[in-house]
Amino acid sequence: MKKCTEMIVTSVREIALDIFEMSLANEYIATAAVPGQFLHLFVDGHTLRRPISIAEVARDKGTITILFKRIGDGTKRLASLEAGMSVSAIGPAGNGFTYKTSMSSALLVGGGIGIPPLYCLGKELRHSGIHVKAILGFQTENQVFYEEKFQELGKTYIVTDDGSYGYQGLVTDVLDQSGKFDHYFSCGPIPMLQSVINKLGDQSGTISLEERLGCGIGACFACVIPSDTEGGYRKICSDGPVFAANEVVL
Amino acid sequence: MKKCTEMIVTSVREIALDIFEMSLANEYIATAAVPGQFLHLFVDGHTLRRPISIAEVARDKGTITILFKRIGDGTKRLASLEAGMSVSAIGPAGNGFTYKTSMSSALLVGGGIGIPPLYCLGKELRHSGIHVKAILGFQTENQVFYEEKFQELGKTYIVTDDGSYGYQGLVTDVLDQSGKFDHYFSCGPIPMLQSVINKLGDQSGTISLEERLGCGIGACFACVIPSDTEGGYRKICSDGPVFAANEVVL
Amino acid sequence: MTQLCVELPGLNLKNPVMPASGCFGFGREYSEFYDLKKLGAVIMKAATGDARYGNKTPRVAETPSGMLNAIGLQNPGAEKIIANEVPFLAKYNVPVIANVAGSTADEYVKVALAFNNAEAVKALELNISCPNVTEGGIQFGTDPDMAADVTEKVKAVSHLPVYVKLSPNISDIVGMAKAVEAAGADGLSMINTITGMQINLTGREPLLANQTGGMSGRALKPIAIRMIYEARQYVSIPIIGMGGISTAEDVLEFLLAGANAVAVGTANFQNPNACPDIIENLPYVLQQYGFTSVTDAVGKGHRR
Amino acid sequence: MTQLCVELPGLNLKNPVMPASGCFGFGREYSEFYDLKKLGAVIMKAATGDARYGNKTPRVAETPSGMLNAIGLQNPGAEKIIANEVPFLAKYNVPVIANVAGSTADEYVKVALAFNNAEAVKALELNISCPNVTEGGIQFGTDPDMAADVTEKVKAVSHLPVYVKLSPNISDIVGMAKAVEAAGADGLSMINTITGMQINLTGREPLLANQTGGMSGRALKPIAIRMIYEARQYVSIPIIGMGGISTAEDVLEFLLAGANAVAVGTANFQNPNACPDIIENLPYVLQQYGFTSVTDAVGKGHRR
Ligand SMILES: Cc1cc2nc3c(=O)[nH]c(=O)nc-3n(C[C@H](O)[C@H](O)[C@H](O)COP(=O)(O)OP(=O)(O)OC[C@H]3O[C@@H](n4cnc5c(N)ncnc54)[C@H](O)[C@@H]3O)c2cc1C
Ligand SMILES: Cc1cc2nc3c(=O)[nH]c(=O)nc-3n(C[C@H](O)[C@H](O)[C@H](O)COP(=O)(O)OP(=O)(O)OC[C@H]3O[C@@H](n4cnc5c(N)ncnc54)[C@H](O)[C@@H]3O)c2cc1C
Ligand SMILES: Cc1cc2nc3c(=O)[nH]c(=O)nc-3n(C[C@H](O)[C@H](O)[C@H](O)COP(=O)(O)O)c2cc1C
Ligand SMILES: Cc1cc2nc3c(=O)[nH]c(=O)nc-3n(C[C@H](O)[C@H](O)[C@H](O)COP(=O)(O)O)c2cc1C
Ligand code: FES
Ligand code: FES
Repeated sequence: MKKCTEMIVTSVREIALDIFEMSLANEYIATAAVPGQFLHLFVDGHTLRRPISIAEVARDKGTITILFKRIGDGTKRLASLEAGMSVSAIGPAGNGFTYKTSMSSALLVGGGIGIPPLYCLGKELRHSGIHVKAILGFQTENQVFYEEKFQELGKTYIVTDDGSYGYQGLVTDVLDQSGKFDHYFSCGPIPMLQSVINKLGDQSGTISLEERLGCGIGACFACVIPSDTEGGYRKICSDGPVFAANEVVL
Repeated sequence: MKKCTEMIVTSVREIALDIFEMSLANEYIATAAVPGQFLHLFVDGHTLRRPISIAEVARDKGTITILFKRIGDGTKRLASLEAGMSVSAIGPAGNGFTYKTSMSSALLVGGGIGIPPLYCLGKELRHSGIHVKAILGFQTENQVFYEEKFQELGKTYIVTDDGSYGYQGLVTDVLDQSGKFDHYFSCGPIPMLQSVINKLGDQSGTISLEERLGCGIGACFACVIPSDTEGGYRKICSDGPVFAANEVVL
Repeated sequence: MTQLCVELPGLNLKNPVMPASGCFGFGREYSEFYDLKKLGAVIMKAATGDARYGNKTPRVAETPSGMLNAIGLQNPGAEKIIANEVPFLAKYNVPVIANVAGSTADEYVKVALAFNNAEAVKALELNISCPNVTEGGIQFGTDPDMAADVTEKVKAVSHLPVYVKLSPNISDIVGMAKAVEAAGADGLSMINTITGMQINLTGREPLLANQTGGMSGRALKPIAIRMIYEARQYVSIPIIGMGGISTAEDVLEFLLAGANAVAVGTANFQNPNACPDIIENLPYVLQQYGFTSVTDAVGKGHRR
Repeated sequence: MTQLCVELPGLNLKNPVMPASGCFGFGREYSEFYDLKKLGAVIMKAATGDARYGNKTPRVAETPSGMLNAIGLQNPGAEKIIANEVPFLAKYNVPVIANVAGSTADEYVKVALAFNNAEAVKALELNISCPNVTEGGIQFGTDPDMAADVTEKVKAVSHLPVYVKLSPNISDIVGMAKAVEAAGADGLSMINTITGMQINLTGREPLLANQTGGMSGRALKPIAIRMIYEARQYVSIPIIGMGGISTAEDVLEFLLAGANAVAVGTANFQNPNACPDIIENLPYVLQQYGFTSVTDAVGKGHRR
């Protein structure tokens, strides 16, 4: 049985401009969650739930961490929750990242709020003894988050659109510097994913996608993306959000 | 200028089943309010404001007290507010009770949530040296509130529909026992007001009415009641809620 | 400097925001909250030929993100409005729009004629869309021929520009918009309320004495935006947009959909300062989304 | 004991609550949350003659107390639904209703014919009200003659009871209800979504790729209640009511308005257990308001 369950907020803080880090306690979700999956969170006063990726899992503590950007009413309300309050979550939803444990090095390429699931993944990869490098893109300096955390996992390149911090430009501009790797994982806005895929050509890679969701569990067909597979489409919420780079048509 | 202003909740407690007493701080409203007026309160998530009578005024402390019954979503939300929170109020709204200070005794007849404005009034009458008697009707024992507070003002008869407390029956059933008075003031459900008016015949009296409000300030014509006055109607929110017993057609 | 002013037939607006008919009475009550001269214009409560008492109470109910009303066009009649209410509004030096209602085409004509003599009244809003009266109103609003007919008749007698107020209770809003444009309307007012009902579970009957009522408020906005967007593609007369506006962002959404100015109704009940608050925020919101004037934004939400 | 069961043409319902078409896929996903045999019935996602991919994304947007969708009838086609989906639902021993859509009357007939061979399917819901496709759907739903015609044609070929699903995008819901009743409909399904739009202020274009979408959710409820209440006075066939139901109290309101059973759509997205939660509460709510059975409450909100 899938679960729609209550999670208790254990902490929430703003870690960069409009970027919030929130920890949520729930034994079941902390046990079941894998990197790449998301929570479909109910926000009071809103018809639709809000999908937010799992950014870290602390099985021992029975908590998970999410990172989200306050962009509209839903995330604003979410950010206003305080420790001790509860929030309803469907999850862990979607399929997480899969990879060959035999690989020796991986490149993580994330943009903005696409970065959180990559942190969760990076930690797991390191844990499995896989080398990790990361390229993280942000709009501007005061939105940069988790730089040190990624540095702990491996060499990390920070890129900002306006050059106010790290390299100036797009994540693809530093792809050349990042050296060799066996497989890449990327998450961020569609245009970013498109150029990453183009640039990396036939390197094997995995991407994670975003779309406006309805049900979040595969029932409403709100979130489809064209694909060459049987049926001609895939559902981001239930077949994804993680796909092989060549599986869907962006 | 009329005011739409923020009030700070200073206390809230359940004083009888589903009956809440809430104190709200606002210098301006505490100074301006007179018995019979109401606050038109904004409740988060609701299109229309909720009208609640002023039950007590503490000018010195800059607070007023309201008493309300939790009957639907709006009053439920209101009851969930905690000390320190703020609530937007239009007020003091409507016209309060007027009376001849020359009178020597008054009868207050209240039913359920029609009782709160009468308490406010009763205190003021006592203050002006007018004798006060009260007949208060409730559905059942566990909904009885403010009995002692009214006893402090004068002889008070409690009536319950089911006889679980005080007299059994309707407020009109004890009208005979209550003796003589110069003027009566009544507030409660329309059927109660009708029988009070019928029973007391041509005794001079004042009533306070309830109706579903829109604007609460006289602009939308939601709350009219037929009357023999010019125009053929009166607005409860702005011409009332207090009317002479013979001024409107119930 | 962000330009808020808008020029419409008969209306020289310093900003595009006006209170919607029926949600503002004749301005007296809100004038106790702020100076009415801040408003772009004022649309008065509906006027009929003679005084009307309206429907029985309850007349309003709350719905999710909206409300129902069935006031039933209560008003003192056109003559009294002109004698007692227009002079009050005239003091504020703000264009006044008279909302004209009736049960028959003749009554619309009679009311329109009356307003020829009210100097402060700069335009008529032809209310062919009131769902809360048994005769007239909505019938005119759902039949394009009747709507065109009453528009023509009013145009023939009035020297004022006529904005026809359309009903959303209709399948083909474009057909209606075209019909009244062809009949000579100077502008459109979109939209009136959509008919709804709420049933009182305890009383086992409709909550409103009139049974049905007009739904207004935020819940209505997507319907209003859609209808204005559709009409904008087929008519060239200006549109005063309304339906669930409560913020300056909402105003911009209406402008992008194709409205030239907007009216604010239900939001006044929630926040008596809704109109001045929106007017104050509008320049910042326009700027934030890259516009230097109100007119600049009109219709810019249409896909190129 | 409060009786929840309801007998409708072709449908022997243990309770009056079923998921609404398009909001429940073919049941697989929700079967991971609860046992589908708790449901009164299941209405499947629309079926067309051939597979359809539907509209571009974004396909959904949130609105005040509601949402817009423009899925565009994506489905694998009637044959595949019968082969792959109906057998799954059949396992739960719950009546299945097939939602039939098409661009032409012929396509409706083709789909209806296909379902003659699906044993677990106990009734058809004729979707003449989908606002999100360029052809068919809504056209049938706003023209009573076309609606009657397609109803007759489907009735002629199907051995299943036919519930015609009406659109709220219409002035005269009663005329439409009478037209399809006269054409032989066994029941009505009321209401589908009302067409709306949201404009993305940053992108300066409609948020949905399809521009317009159907508005559903709590905001729709007053419109649904009104239309069912009106139709109930003029037709005698049963009505499956829907539009914004999220609680057992909402169900009772629909029953009082005249619905014989109900469907729950958007609420499933907010709470995947919405249907079983409502079913569990319904007996208490009926009792609280003085009813001993579901059928007892039907139409009791009409003024005597
Ligand atoms: C699988 C998945 C994982 C995600 N993980 C994260 C994350 O870890 N951190 C984070 O900050 N954001 C994440 N997002 C994006 C996040 O869901 C949106 O930013 C959020 O829903 C916006 O809600 P809002 O009410 O603040 O904005 P509004 O714009 O007011 O929301 C309106 C509607 O649009 C939807 N919406 C708006 N933007 C997006 C978007 N980018 N993607 C999907 N739906 C959107 C909302 O869910 C809502 O239904 C993820 C999205 C998906 C699909
Ligand atoms: C002038 C005036 C003074 C009042 N004073 C008090 C008071 O001191 N204490 C108290 O408990 N109640 C008082 N009431 C009644 C109180 O306003 C309603 O009980 C309250 O609005 C119910 O809100 P709800 O959301 O809980 O109920 P719901 O039924 O969910 O409300 C739905 C809508 O109906 C309106 N409504 C419902 N019942 C009433 C009613 N009886 N009168 C007016 N509107 C109603 C609500 O305002 C709202 O718009 C007063 C009403 C008026 C008009
Ligand atoms: C209480 C009330 C009374 C109304 N009276 C009128 C009226 O007299 N004439 C009219 O044309 N529209 C009337 N309307 C409709 C509004 O002018 C407006 O078109 C509608 O409410 C949608 O806007 P809103 O959502 O901002 O309220 C009334 C609306 C409400 C809520
Ligand atoms: C995402 C979505 C998809 C829908 N798809 C269909 C459909 O395929 N066929 C149909 O008849 N109605 C469809 N509907 C309409 C619903 O069945 C229902 O009539 C409407 O949403 C109102 O109910 P609600 O407010 O409970 O959602 C869909 C609604 C939504 C929200
Ligand atoms: S959001 Fe419903 S299928 Fe993906
Ligand atoms: S509530 Fe608007 S006039 Fe009284």
